[in-house]
Amino acid sequence: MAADAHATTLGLDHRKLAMWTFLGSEFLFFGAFVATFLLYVTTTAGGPGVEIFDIPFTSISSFVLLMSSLTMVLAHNAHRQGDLRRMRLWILATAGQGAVFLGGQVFEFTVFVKEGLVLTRSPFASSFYVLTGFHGVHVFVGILLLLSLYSLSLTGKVKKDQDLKTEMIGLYWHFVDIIWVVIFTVVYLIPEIAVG
Amino acid sequence: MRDRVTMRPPTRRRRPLHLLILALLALGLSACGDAEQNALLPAGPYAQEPHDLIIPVAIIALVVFVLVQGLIIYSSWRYRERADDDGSLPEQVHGNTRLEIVWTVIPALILAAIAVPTVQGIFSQMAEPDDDFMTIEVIGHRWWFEYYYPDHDIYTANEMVIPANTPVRLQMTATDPARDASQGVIHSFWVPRLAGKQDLVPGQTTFLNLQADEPGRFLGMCAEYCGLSHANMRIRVEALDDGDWQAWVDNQTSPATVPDEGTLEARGRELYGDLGDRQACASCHQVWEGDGSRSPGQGPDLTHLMSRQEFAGAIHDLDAENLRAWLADPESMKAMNYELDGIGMPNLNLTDDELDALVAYLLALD
Amino acid sequence: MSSTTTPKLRPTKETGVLSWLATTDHKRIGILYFFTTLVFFFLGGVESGFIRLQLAQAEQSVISEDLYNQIFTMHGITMVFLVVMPLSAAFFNYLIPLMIGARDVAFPRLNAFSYWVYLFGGIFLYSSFFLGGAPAGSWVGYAPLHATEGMSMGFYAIGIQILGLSSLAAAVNFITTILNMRAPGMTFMRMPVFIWMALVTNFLLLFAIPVIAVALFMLQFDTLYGGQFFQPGSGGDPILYQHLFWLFGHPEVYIMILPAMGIVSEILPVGSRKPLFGYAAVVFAGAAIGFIGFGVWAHHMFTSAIGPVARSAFALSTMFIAVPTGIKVFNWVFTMWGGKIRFTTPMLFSVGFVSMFVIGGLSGVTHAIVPHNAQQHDTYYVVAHFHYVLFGGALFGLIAGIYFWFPKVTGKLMSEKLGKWHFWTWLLGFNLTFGPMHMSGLLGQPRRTAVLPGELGATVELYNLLSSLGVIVLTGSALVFLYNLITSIKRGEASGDDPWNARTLEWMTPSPTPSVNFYRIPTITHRDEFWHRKYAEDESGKPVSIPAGASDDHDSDGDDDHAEEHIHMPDPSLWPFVMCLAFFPIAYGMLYFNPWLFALGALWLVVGYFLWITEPLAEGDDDDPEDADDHAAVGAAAH
Amino acid sequence: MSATETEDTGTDHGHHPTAREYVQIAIVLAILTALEVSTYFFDFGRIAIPLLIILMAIKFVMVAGFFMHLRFDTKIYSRLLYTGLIFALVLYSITLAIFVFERAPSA
Repeated sequence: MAADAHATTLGLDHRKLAMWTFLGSEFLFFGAFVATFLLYVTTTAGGPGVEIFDIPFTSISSFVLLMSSLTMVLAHNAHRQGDLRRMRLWILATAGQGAVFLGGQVFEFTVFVKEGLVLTRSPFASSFYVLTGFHGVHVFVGILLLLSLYSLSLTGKVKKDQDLKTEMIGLYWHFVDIIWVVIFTVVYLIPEIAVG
Repeated sequence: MRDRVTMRPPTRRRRPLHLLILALLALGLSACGDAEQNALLPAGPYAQEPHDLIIPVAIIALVVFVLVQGLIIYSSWRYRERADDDGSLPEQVHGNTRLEIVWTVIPALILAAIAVPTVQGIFSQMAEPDDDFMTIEVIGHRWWFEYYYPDHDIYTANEMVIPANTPVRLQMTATDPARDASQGVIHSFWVPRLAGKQDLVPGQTTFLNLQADEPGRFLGMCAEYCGLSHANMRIRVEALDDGDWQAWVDNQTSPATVPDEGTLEARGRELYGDLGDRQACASCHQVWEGDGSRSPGQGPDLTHLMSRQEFAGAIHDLDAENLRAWLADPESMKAMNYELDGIGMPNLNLTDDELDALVAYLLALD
Repeated sequence: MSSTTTPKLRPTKETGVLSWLATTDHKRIGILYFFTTLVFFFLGGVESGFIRLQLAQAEQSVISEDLYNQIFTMHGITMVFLVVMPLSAAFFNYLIPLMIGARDVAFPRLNAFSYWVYLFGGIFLYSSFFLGGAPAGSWVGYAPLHATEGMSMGFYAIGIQILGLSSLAAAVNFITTILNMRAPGMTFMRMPVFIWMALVTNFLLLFAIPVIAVALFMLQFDTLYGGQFFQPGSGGDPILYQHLFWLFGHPEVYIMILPAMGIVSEILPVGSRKPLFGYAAVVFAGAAIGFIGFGVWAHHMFTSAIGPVARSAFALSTMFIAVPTGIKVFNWVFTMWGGKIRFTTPMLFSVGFVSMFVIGGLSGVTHAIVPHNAQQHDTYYVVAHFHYVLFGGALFGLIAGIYFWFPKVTGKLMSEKLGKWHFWTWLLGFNLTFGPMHMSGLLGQPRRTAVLPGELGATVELYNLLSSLGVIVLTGSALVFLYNLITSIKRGEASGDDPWNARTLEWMTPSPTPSVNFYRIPTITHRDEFWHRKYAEDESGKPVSIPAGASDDHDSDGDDDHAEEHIHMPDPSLWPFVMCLAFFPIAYGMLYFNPWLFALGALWLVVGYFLWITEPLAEGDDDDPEDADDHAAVGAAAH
Repeated sequence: MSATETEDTGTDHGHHPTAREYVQIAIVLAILTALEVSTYFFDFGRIAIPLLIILMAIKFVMVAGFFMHLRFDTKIYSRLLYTGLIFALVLYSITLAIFVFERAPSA
């Protein structure tokens, strides 16, 4: 929990405050990529455009990522109740779903590349790959964090009363999920209707 | 509190300050008979308007400047600790709300007053001219400007010739990749005495109005950093009266001079078209001899080269000596790196004989 | 975490290179920042020397066009990213914990991480000179020119990305520190103005850095990997880069000036020996500047491809931002009004700051006159303007801060005599260099040209010669400063704990500052707490000295007897340094498109992070590894 | 060592949803997602895009509010997060608006 040895001005834990501060700034990061994508959504230079998207496929991987937020919050819930074993289980489930999502993304990219949508094809291609790619990198980092949490709890370095650590990683994970909620709608669904 | 010292409305002091500004400007201008690139010497309505906007603002700024600096100097002097001071501390004043309001509201009002003509100026500068105007297409290359006159089908470079007293609307863009192997980059067209600057953006069209009230030669430069030879990308605008303008158009629309057989010039013309295993001049340049339509290459149009006074981004006088030096080793005359990036003029390793012939030919293109 | 370990004061005697590599002490990191910026300031100064040498006379070619372009680009990058910003960070590091009554920043190891990232980013940028040429595209690096220039602009895109990472990590750290580590009783409206400005600055960084990160990633993709973001040939829009750059770039201007404003707001009251006039107004004006500063970016693009409505809107917002700026200036002047001013060197530089900044501010308003901006834009008039803001403004303020807090850091005074020499020659040299540029710009001299065209006329040549002479004066002045700094460190006069009769918390601690900062964390009851412990006010508002020891809450003496037990100081750690070394393989791997090198760096980063979070701690540590890793990963993941 | 700000002290927020409640929230999220995806299969006409934006916002707020505990935590966290969000929305909207309406400076 918060306020370990020292009282803080706001009574909040530094780490959590810092994490929220950081997450606030991340909107500016992803926002710029999303804005770029919207600007270039039809700038395909004769190459493939949004019609290339496979909405049913992406829907499934989006759903998996969304549900990983549930397992994440259940992991935190378990840790808060001091149940490290159950916490680890949920952590693994979360990381697994993240891996499935990433696998889906890799598969999606491979298919697109085969259909001629390479990074260098058009501004549309560049902005699509870099936006979803950076989101993928965030998911990847999240998985690394989850795995480190998992292994540290095995070796006893993460203790029963340190559920803040799980909560922090959870905040990051949910944020990455939130960003995908936006990307799924703004990059996939709406252009598919409006343009495709 | 001592709230006497606040900003006074500047209007009351305008007259002497206006004189002061003019005096300062005169000082700045006194030595520059050759300052054809002076933003403070507008020579047409599109340069006059910004100038007329900035002068009152400069006066207001000067008033504020004098007032604030005076206040700083006065309080530094008046409230300095003196040698005979008793060492006691001054009254601990924390603030004064009325003063805060004063120096919030007064600057806000001044700025609001400046804002109105500014916005009007923005729109009037960018709108199409009311009167009949002439359109010239401007294309920014690395590192020279090309001009195309759609009404007359004229191509020229570096020097833009316009009729005096006629509004000109420039329709501008930067090289597109189809035309030029090198990527187009952003340039900015700036002839201070005729208008403010406007960027040329590859893939997009921008517009700039300008007009010269009197015949004359006006200087300018590319004002957006565009790479290695950015400093060598200059602009000349030659405003001509009606007669000269017509003569210029007549000359430009006629085909290039074809030299007589057997002359040195004719030999130059041959070399122009064929340099063996070296790149021919004609692969990048154009000399229109009347057949087909005019279509520009990667380099400047040479059809009436000698009607211009300068070349190579308008940094060198166009004469035999410079031309020869340029053909012999372009990179010694203007910073370029053709071997590396294919931009600019290559060194064709011409022999002395070839140089003689080519220079003679070019000098004949009047 | 617990504090069950034995009470221990952190050992103060830590010497040797290793102690500096491993330090997590905010004061030592601040000192590292300071000396690093001095080195980069020297490099940037040499570059400006070359620029002025080349332009001293018309049509000169002392250095080639290519080298000139590299040098003016690196001058800009150096002064912005490697001097002014980190010099502010040096002050943030040293002063924020001291001024809010804390013992360190919230995340000491993350703080060390920020410093090493900054240093390595700077080294990476400068390595370009030996690896095929420095970036030659001005500090803005506009596309598409720089999206086609290959390696050298790769250094730009990746190097500044790394520096941004440093700033972002520092911003998160400082925001947390200021929000969460203030001494008991220090409400927001009791915070020193410097702390306020630090808070605003770090929020600006927090929201501006991600934008430039995106712009630089896109530039990097275009430049190195064939991306199409800004390639007009396939429909890419170069104007997008300008928007993203200036969405960062304008807040960046305030990132550079606000810390100096904060410094001056601390020094002027001390020098005038009365409180800051209109504290609340100064604070809110600073916050307003920061906020509005996000809404004016397109005024850097008035001659670009944007339409009249956008031009008008940004002209208005730009004018609007002059109002809070004016509020600050008047409040500073009225702080001096009615005081008893002691013109010590820091005070001279502070007054010089206000005076020079006013000039830069006024010429800034003239930029908002859009039709005439089309004449001023990209000329030496603009060069003059922003040097009045950043040199006459930011740098004057920061130098004032150096003189002012030097005794705090070293326990010694800098020579006042040399300081005054420094100030007057600095003022003269500065105005001689940049004053004439106003005129040469209006007379038609564009910036970023490797030659001064002779056709501009004799007047412009004269002004340029004056500017070049000014640099000689500035060089001499800088040498005076350097001499003063070094000799004062070695054998300066002892300053005592409170040489200026100052007002804020940091002067309650002994000078030089002990490693624990405060033996006992003070409880705050007033703004200007330290002053109120020294003086009471009588009915007429005149201060009356309180006899030493009479204060009921007197914990300023550097006496260990009163020290709190269980003082918990962060342990030194080598991992931030080791982990940051990973940025070399990552950066060069991205630059040369070498996946193995990149993978090595990424692995190094992950391993370093693991060692970081599992590092055994002597005591409970509040340091937080996770968010550092997030940033790192974002920075590392470029392809 | 009491905090002096007006903001609430301590993160020991009164309410933590139970695992069961979390699952219920997830089910709602799943239904909303299904609704979103259905716009691809069925023609919703002109309401499709507004509907998608509203659904996105609801999902956003639900994940942030419940899974990230924003509803139960101190307001400072919400302020930090939504400051970033609003900055991003406003700044990038203006930028895109300039591209759409103000691209070329012709009259």
